[in-house]
Amino acid sequence: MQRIGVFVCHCGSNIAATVDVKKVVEVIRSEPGVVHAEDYQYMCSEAGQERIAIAVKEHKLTGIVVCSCSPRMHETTFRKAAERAGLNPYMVEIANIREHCSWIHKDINEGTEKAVILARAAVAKVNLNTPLYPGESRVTKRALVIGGGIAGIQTALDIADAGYEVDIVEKTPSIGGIMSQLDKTFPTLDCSACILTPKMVDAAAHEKIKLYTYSEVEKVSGFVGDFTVDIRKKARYVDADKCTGCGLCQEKCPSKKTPSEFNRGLGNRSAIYTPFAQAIPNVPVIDTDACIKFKTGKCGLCQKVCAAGAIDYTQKDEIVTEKYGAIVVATGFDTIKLDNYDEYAYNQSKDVITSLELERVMNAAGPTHGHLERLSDGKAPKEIVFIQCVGSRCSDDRGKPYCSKICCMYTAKHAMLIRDKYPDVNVTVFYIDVRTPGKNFDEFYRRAVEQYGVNYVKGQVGKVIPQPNGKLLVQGSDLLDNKQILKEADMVVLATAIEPNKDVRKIATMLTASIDTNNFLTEAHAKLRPVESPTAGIFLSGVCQGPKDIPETVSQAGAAAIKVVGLLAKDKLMTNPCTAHADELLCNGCSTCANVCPYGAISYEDKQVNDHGIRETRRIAVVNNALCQGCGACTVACPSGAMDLQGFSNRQILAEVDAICR
Amino acid sequence: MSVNNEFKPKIVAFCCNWCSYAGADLAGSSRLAYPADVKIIRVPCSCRVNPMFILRAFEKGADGVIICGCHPGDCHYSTGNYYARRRMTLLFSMLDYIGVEKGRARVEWVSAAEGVKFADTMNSFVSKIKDLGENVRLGDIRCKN
Amino acid sequence: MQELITRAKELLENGTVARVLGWKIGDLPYNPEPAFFETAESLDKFVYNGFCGANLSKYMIEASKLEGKTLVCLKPCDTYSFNQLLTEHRVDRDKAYIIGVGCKGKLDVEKIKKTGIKGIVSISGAEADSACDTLEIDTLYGKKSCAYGDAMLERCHVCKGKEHKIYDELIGESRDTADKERFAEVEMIEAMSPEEKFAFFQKELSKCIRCNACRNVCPACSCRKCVFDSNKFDSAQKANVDSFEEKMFHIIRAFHVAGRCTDCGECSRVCPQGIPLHLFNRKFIKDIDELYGDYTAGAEAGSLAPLTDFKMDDAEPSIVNERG
Amino acid sequence: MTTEKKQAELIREISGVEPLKCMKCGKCSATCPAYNEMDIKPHQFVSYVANENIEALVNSKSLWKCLSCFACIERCPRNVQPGKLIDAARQIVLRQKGGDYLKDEEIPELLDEELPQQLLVSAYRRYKR
Repeated sequence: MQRIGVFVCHCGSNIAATVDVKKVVEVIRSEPGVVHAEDYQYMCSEAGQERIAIAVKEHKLTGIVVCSCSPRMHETTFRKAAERAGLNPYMVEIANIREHCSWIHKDINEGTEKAVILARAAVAKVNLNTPLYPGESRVTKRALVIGGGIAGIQTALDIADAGYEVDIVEKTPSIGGIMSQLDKTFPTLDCSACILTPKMVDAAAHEKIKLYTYSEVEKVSGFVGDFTVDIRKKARYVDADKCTGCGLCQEKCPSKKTPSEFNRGLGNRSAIYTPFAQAIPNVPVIDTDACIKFKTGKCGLCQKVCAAGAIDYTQKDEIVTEKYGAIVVATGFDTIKLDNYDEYAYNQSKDVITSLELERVMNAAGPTHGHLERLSDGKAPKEIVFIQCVGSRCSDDRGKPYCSKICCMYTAKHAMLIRDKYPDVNVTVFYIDVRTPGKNFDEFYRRAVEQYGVNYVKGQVGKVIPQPNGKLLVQGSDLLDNKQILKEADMVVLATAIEPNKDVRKIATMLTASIDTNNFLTEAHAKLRPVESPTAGIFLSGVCQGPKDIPETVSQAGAAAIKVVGLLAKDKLMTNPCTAHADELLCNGCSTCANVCPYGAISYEDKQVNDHGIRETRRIAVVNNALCQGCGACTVACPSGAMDLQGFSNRQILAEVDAICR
Repeated sequence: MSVNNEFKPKIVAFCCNWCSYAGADLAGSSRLAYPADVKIIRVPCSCRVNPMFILRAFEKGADGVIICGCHPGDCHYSTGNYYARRRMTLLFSMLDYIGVEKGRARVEWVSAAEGVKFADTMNSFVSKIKDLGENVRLGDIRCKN
Repeated sequence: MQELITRAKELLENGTVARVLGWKIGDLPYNPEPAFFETAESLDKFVYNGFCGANLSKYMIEASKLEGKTLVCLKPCDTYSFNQLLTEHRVDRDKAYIIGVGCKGKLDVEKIKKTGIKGIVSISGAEADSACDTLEIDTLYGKKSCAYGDAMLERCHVCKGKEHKIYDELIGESRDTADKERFAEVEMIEAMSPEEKFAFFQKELSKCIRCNACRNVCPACSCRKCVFDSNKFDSAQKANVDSFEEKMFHIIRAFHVAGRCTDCGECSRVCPQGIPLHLFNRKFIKDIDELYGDYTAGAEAGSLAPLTDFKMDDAEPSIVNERG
Repeated sequence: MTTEKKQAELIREISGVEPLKCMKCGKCSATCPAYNEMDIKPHQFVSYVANENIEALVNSKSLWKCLSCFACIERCPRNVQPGKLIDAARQIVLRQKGGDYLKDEEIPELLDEELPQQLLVSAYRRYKR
């Protein structure tokens, strides 16, 4: 049996005006477990807290009920007071007789009666309280960033600048991501490479940053503060320490027919290649599917010409195991496949291209060396049609239901750049809405219309029909004029919807981070915790969380970094002791609880149990206290009642129910 | 004596710590009155509310049980109230099916900013329960102390 | 049946399985009981006929802990239960050799008795291989007959289909028995006034003697220890203080199996008081189908149960008050 | 309820189309081969139903110019599918007329070796009460 002390606060007249405090003290004295009851003007005052300390000693109290204001106000105060008096802080319960009673009731009898019942419920609960102790876990002061695009680079730089070690794992041979494929950036039209490459160099040169390029995360275990990650470093077949990056191997490689990923398949690359000139690291990799040496055993030309002796055909994949305190997902995006959009003739004509392909066409290092030309015949186009929302805002299963957010702006950019460089080219943009919320965004779009004479037509394109003369007949609607437009174009550019990188599902599963129906990672709170995953220690940076442009991506990357820094700055993590716990003898191992856990805190272990003499190995739920946040979803999902929540146990809540209904 | 004979329902309100309990606090600090018949039990999340708690309350003589949580989409734990919503929908449907009066148990989403909504909800719930009268069907032979 | 026995003997003898889980001839012609057979000889007592209604999947929980594989005979509807247990990691697929046995509808002796037939000595026409349209019954009072369909368990009239959802091999033929609307009974109750509903369930549930037969036979009620037997909710089984406790027990039982119940109908089959307990479970199934989309527990191993899932735009609980 | 409101609801019911899902992109009109023949354009069909402006709709030329080629149904990004609305509006007109648009005895007359059987079935379903 507990020895409970009840302390009833007057809160000046805030409580005492409508609750007969003395009466509450008097009635509550006869409750089971109560050995002491008193009232005081202000329990939260130092003198009030001192009274608790004295009573704990005098009456050898094991539990405390404070009848006062909301626990959201002073629960911590009274818990600390109890702790100072040598009691476990979780042996304190608050009966909220101010906000939930005195302040809303006018009749003193009514208020007193209710206050007694609330106090009784708190006493009933404390009778079942047990001391709880926050857990501690260590923090490995190193972060992992998955993805080496602008989001990943920025996050890593910010973490590293704060003085913490950070590793970037990038799947492709170079960091840089999609931003490295862009020609210019809106709304200021700086050259993408000019602003990105210095950041890439900074990342590579930073003493706190380690790059794992051409590498993938293979396995993740552990939890916040203490993750263990296996990274597969894929064999490059080039010794990075020896390679000088002279590029001779690529020049001499006889296999030059592989579509270049970097140029979106619009140009070819050699079998030994760096994706682009400013690649970091500037160390090529051998694509074994294209390499003649790997396919036939003959060739070896690259090895012969490499003066540094860096080519090593015997290299093997390597698994590196590292420990991290925090993991940032920055896996980015890609454009959707257009196979289901036959009406736009993307697969039928080389002159129908995506906007990202246009970036490569416009880029001096691209397949056309920056000349705007038709990919079918190399002729200069005179009429270009842009089609917006291709696959975005689609509720059918061909596209994506969301707005891809960046297309309106990059299309304005493309249209403007084309009109600027080739004033004789007519540009028509078919749009549904032009969405330009952002600093200087609408001004930018208006410039495209007003200064550069880009023809914006409100309406969608129904189909694009390749003509025998090589032109493209575009049939669209002009909703404002209520006309159907037939336009002969030389090129059609599709503002293709973006979607999260294909690998994100696999990565999210490894991290037990939740993902939405569109494969975007879910944030811990849509408004208040937008850069954290519900899974503790996992952070989100860039488009993996939702469509965004470069400035937004960079800000979010910085926000994710500061959250990581905030975590790594701690030496130890104190865990909330009000977590779920499975009773080994009752657990069925059925996985129902794990299915509702938003934090991936529940795993299963085969454990040896002794159930009243029956010794057997059982599959049993184990809650990771560092991950559990104490919501209690699992406790209700559990049919056998094995799962219970400390601090809000089934019996505690039932005791409150019983006390109230008595 | 007629005043004393007035039906005073027993009402248990389960409120999630993050939204509805705070909403109730706001109702209190805004001095928005609602009947003293309502007694609040604090739970971390609406998904902590086990159907056993509700049935137990009825068994022990409660006349109405209301569960309040964060609005869907605003759960502190992201998804808790979505699970609670399904659970409670099924439970209430079952109560209806076995002949318990509709409306004796209710779910309302009340945010921390909705003190007014909290008080309004409690007022309307209490008046509904008063209309329904004493809970006889779920208590049956009532446990009386 | 002979084919089944021959095959079982073969698998026992060649060591594929260590035992056979099937049905054994009972002491009356209509009450075969679940049994393990460990030797070929013991299979002489094996029986599979229209009275073998018992769902054997639950026995596989214990059988999964034994050495070697167990040959288990599962009727089409039993395979749903097996799948559900598989989803919940309660049975080990590698420890089971599943023979999907054909089903021509299972019989309920109570239904035969209800037609006024008493003093049953033997029944023919219920054999698995040659199930007839009419049962010929020898009684102490002479020969009687009863249409097969009239003697069938309620659950067979609303059969989910005769496709085995999981098996290693199939033996025997099935016959389609579904001839009634599955949710008709539930709809009938839904259409009642609250007073009528209350009276209906009050009458049915007041028969409950808390023998726990429903719980013990239910493949979804497979908790190592039931909440009603543990102290976790202060709900340990005791003499019912008030008649509400039966309601509480049956509501919670139905709630705990909601989304997991395969509607196998065993609860109603075994209830010694004849309470139509399936009406609770089927109500939840109907609600789930209507509110969250069609879902059949156990149709597919590994599927996410409706109560461990959600949609952003799920119905609000107040829908219960709105739909009449 | 006004007749127009009732009719709008009827059209929604017959077609299964929810006009509020429309995002007014105009792809239906962009894709329509009979566009130039129509007085009310396919995208307007959606707003006419949404605004319960049924009288004008059923009296429009467009109703009988639609080829039922289903290009708009195929390509509508929001599953609004205006072609279905047009179809439903036609049915309303036919039902109002009372009689069968197609009589059983006319059918042998119409039979054509080249004609797909399905067309006949579909015409029969649509033009017979």
